[in-house]
Amino acid sequence: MAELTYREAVAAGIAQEMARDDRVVFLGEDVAHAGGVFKATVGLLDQFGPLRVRDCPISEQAILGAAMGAAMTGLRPIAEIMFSDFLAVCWDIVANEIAKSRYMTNGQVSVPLVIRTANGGGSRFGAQHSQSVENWAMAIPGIKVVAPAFPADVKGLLAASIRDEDPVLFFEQKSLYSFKGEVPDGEYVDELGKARVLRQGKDCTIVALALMVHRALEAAEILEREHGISCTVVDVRSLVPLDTVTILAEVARTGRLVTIEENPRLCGWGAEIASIIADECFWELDGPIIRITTPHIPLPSADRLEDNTIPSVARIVQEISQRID
Amino acid sequence: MAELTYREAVAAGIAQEMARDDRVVFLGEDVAHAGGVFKATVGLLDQFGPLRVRDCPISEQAILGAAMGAAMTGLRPIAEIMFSDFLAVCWDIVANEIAKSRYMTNGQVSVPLVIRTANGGGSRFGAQHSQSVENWAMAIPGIKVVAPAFPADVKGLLAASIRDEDPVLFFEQKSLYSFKGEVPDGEYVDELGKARVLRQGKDCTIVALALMVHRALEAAEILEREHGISCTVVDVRSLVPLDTVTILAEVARTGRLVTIEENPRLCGWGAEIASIIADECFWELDGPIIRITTPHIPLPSADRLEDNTIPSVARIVQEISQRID
Amino acid sequence: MTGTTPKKGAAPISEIGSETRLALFRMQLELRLCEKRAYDLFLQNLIKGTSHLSLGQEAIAAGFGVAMRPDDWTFCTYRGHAHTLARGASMTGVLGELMGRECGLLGGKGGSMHLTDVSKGAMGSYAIIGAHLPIAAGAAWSAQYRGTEQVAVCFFGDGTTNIGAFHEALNFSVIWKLPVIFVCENNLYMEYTPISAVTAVEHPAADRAAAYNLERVVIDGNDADEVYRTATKFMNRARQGGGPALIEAMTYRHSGHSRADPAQYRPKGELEQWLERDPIKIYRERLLELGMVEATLRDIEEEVTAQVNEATEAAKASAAPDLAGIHQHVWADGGAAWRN
Amino acid sequence: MTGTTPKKGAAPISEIGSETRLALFRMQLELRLCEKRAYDLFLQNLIKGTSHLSLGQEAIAAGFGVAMRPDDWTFCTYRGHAHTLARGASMTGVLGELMGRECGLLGGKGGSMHLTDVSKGAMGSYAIIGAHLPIAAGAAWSAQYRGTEQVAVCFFGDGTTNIGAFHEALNFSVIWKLPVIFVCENNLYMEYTPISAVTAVEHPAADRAAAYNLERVVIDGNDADEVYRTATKFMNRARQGGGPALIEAMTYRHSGHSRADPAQYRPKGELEQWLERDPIKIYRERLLELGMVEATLRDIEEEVTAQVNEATEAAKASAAPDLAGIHQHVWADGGAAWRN
Ligand SMILES: Cc1ncc(C[n+]2csc(CCOP(=O)(O)OP(=O)(O)O)c2C)c(N)n1
Ligand SMILES: Cc1ncc(C[n+]2csc(CCOP(=O)(O)OP(=O)(O)O)c2C)c(N)n1
Ligand SMILES: [Mg+2]
Ligand SMILES: [Mg+2]
Repeated sequence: MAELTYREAVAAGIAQEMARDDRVVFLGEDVAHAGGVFKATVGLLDQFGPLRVRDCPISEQAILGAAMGAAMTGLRPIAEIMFSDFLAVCWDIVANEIAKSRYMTNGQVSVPLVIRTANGGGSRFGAQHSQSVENWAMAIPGIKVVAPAFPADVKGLLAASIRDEDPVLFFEQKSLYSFKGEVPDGEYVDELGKARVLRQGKDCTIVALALMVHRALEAAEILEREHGISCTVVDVRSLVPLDTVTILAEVARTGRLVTIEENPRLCGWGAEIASIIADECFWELDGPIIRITTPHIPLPSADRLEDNTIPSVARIVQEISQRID
Repeated sequence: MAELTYREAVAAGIAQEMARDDRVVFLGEDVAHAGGVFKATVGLLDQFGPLRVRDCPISEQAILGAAMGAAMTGLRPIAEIMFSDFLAVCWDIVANEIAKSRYMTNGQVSVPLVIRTANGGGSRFGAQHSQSVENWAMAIPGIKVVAPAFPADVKGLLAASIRDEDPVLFFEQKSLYSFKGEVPDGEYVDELGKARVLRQGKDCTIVALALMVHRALEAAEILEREHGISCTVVDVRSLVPLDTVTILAEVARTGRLVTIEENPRLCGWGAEIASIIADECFWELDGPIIRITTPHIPLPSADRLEDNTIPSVARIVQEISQRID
Repeated sequence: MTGTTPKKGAAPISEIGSETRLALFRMQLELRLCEKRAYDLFLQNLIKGTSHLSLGQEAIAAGFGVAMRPDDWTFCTYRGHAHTLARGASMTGVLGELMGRECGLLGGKGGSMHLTDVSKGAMGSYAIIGAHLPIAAGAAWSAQYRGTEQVAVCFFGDGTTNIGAFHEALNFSVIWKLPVIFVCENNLYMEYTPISAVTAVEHPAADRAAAYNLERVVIDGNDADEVYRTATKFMNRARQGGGPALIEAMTYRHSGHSRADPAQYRPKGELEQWLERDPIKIYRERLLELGMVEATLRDIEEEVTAQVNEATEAAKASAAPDLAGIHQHVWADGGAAWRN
Repeated sequence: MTGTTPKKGAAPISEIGSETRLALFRMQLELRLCEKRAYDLFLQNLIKGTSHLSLGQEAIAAGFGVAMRPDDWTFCTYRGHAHTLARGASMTGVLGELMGRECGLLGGKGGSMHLTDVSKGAMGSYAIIGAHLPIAAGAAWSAQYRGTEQVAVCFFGDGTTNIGAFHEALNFSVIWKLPVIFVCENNLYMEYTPISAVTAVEHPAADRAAAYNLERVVIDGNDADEVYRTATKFMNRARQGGGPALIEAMTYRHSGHSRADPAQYRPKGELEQWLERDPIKIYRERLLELGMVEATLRDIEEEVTAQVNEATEAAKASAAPDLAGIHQHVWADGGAAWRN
């Protein structure tokens, strides 16, 4: 085990797969010579050369379209969309082309590619560079959606995504890039579609994703210590496929569900999970389902404002301590 | 009252507002000379002339961008995006620009415009021309979302949307264009954000939108007649603002909620409503919340396949009769 | 006649062999008769949904179809029946798909606008304007990366030149020198709007070539020989690393935009003028001029008619798709599950 | 020096009056000193988040700023401090916004990348590449429709010319003959990638003008006089119904792309060469050459310095924004409610 930052784990995951498989190529804006604006791909150009690691013009539709065409014809591209907000400028390629082609062609076409993108707030970048859009992706049939919270998961799930025969939208959490954690050495491949129970309690199950996992864990400590509320924390890790087995089991055990979402409220991924629980786990529920989300607003920029929109540890503690006993 | 088709009600609503307010202009592809591919805007060019009713190149970003710029500077544009699937090619303008500008500028910028678009399946057009994407829109803070089921609502809600100071995404249901209904004569303006209870029952509350409202009504008749299950049917009409007062009251009365959604399952609008009910109406619930949706797949094209994906009357009857007593 | 008057005259026979010429004739006929049949079938209400015919535009699909290598790739639009057939996709598969039958190329799941036959290099028909241009570039990238000398050919309409993806794909392909040929079929109209009413330049593709450092190429899209020669020239160049080309082929669709369209927006007489320049009519005349025997052409016509009849019967005999298909092929594992 | 060598030489004094020249000098200085201050403030950690300076590019914002009518509209990018100030937006408001203070132009809600002052015609800074080009076209449409003779001016970078929205906006504006001026500030780089590495033509904007039936215009973007003259000429034409223009102004940013960028991707000596052509340096020299008195310029320099100091203090003194603002101005009713 080595200690890596989340950003180093990105480069490590890509490098592992590029070394193993010639078909893996990587493209994006400022990703090669500059190593990415978040420095998550530093070193790849040197290691794999300019035919496999390519800088692109500001042409997101061309980047993802090219990735798709290459994937259909035998390559395994990794495309970077610098900020997840920019998925909006190439959403057609994601939602209408990449996601639908296998189905529309009755299985003739495969699109094994990974779209990596920096997601989420906390950097005071304002409403067009801070969004959490994992729920946009989850709403599209035909695309897998992964969002790791820890460096080890970054490496393992990224490797799994690259090896997957289906297209994967891989959300990296902007404000976790410098977060450090143990990462297995050598070849490391995880499995998509498995949630992870990080902590077990008896009063309530908190289901969280990416940055919110860290806040949920911290909040759970405080809830236990200061309020005597004992929480399970589940890291969803992948929204599609969704590990409903784990989530249903954990909610059944505690009788309560709280989702912590960074996406704005309406049609967030937590709503989907809430609706599954409210159907399939209804009789095990001991009280209302609670969703803690960024309010349904564009994200403000100033530090004081931003800190009061994305769910904070304090807000999680407050909501849960007030509503769960 | 005159009997109009749903498509005639579109033209009537636009004409009413254009006649009243010079600032209202209308643009889109093939909308002027041809009167729209769904013939929903026939006659407007003749009535209001080529400066107010304009044909555009296939440039959806330019169309919505131009509508936005015009709205910011005093006009009240109505822009047509021919099929709602094409919102993906201009999603940045919708989600990142139109929706966020007022907030980001602390209220300096107003974007009073309407985006009309043909939504939904049933025409055997396949996966790129049949989607129900009302949930994409609902997920974006800063945009209102309207989806009428009846010609009268088309006229009244379209007029209300045009007069609204906020941007509105107005989903017209493709397969309802030839549906006929009574429409009030003369100036008729409805109100955004009000659901309508179309039928009251005691066993369960069905919440539906657009085409699904018609299927819900038909299913409710059959459920009453053949299964002795008495259903309330709520037509949501507008997803944002959402009339939670009406929905909460109706669900509380019947103790059960069933949503009927044409959008594919994950992160559909019904999930949001389910999560609200599972929180705020939990103690009044007598049983699980049920969502009946198009499965989470791209839409197939062949009639037999398509008819078995979008929720049908038969499927609604079957689900509810099996699960509610 | 609206648009540029296409250049006249047959190629010297030396350039294009008579076998190739007969292949071009046969292929144009296949596309024509199969699409005419599609029209009949929807008059009989056997084709549901929409359907976009390219009657009158056959010389382009055929000229490229004959010139392409079997392992080259075609990317086309919702108006893609001809381009898909031109790669050798089965007529039964095409008609079956239009009719929503089990035997359809896509098992009824894609429909008329998404015809695909990967085994023939027909890499898909795309129904959202512009998207397939960058996708074709990506296929070309894959050929370049692997050194296979395959070429991607991307067909699209005049109206498509005004959408953003066109611009991105062209610039991208040129800077990476990708083996992709962009073929703009300028049939003078978007859906119902004349392209001239919404475009800043006369030739929507060719007049933009310089913006991507490409040569300006306008050809007569109703002349299969000219298309074939142009296709061969630029595909050869692309295979040798010479990079992309942008070709504007002038043509005209005889029918409306889609089955719903009576095409009343056309000026009187325009269709008639273009019918005079029907690609199959002029090609037949040329073959005779060049000394082919009438009987040879008749034989081909009869063979193709029989082929279309047979395909029609086979498609009609095919069942509606099995409902199990609804939940197949969302994912590579063959299924549609989004949860465990 | 990379890129095109800009043309040399001062305009004859007769063309641009000395009052205008002093205004150009003062405005460039305001932009420069205010942005330098912004840089100091983030070194002091008083500016959080990102911030994109246009040090070295001031002649463009200033040349247009002085030439525009008060009711004209500016649309700019995340690199928009200068363009916003050039319309007369308050320095306190700009610095306050960068610092996330209550006095900020946007009350701290937008941040550095979204500076807007509608009261001054500064219609917004847009942080997603390309989007504001069609939006500017829309404003121009509104001016045209109402016959107000207002002009929309849209600033963007060289990198922006490769995104789809650029293409759509240009074509759209030309066919509708909209009074919009597209100004490409070619500073030779996207973020860290040289524009020449990713563009099919040498001049990313000007070499594409013909694709929209527009005149090819390349100017020295470091010469405020040349910018002013070009702005005046094309804005006048646009006001009179002559339609849009696309101007490529050659320039260079002295700093990195954003606060995080040390700009090490630049070839050695490139910055130094461009510093020789610093727009303020050459403009000052020109004014002296043309007979302005040193003392006048000194006075202006002192005034502007004082102005920046004052604005800095005012911004520093301003409180953090009230939390209530979080839930304000999503909607026209002033609130954020999505439900009743
Ligand atoms: C992004 C997008 N916008 C609009 C449409 C609707 N549409 C389908 S075909 C068409 C006209 C296309 O014209 P052209 O590119 O000339 O091709 P042609 O149909 O003439 O072959 C339009 C506007 C679409 N499919 N996708
Ligand atoms: C659609 C989109 N893609 C990428 C980015 C990230 N990005 C921000 S600035 C920039 C470079 C822009 O270069 P240019 O247009 O030359 O403007 P400059 O920064 O030089 O003023 C990039 C790639 C973005 N904001 N939007
Ligand atoms: Mg056309
Ligand atoms: Mg630049």
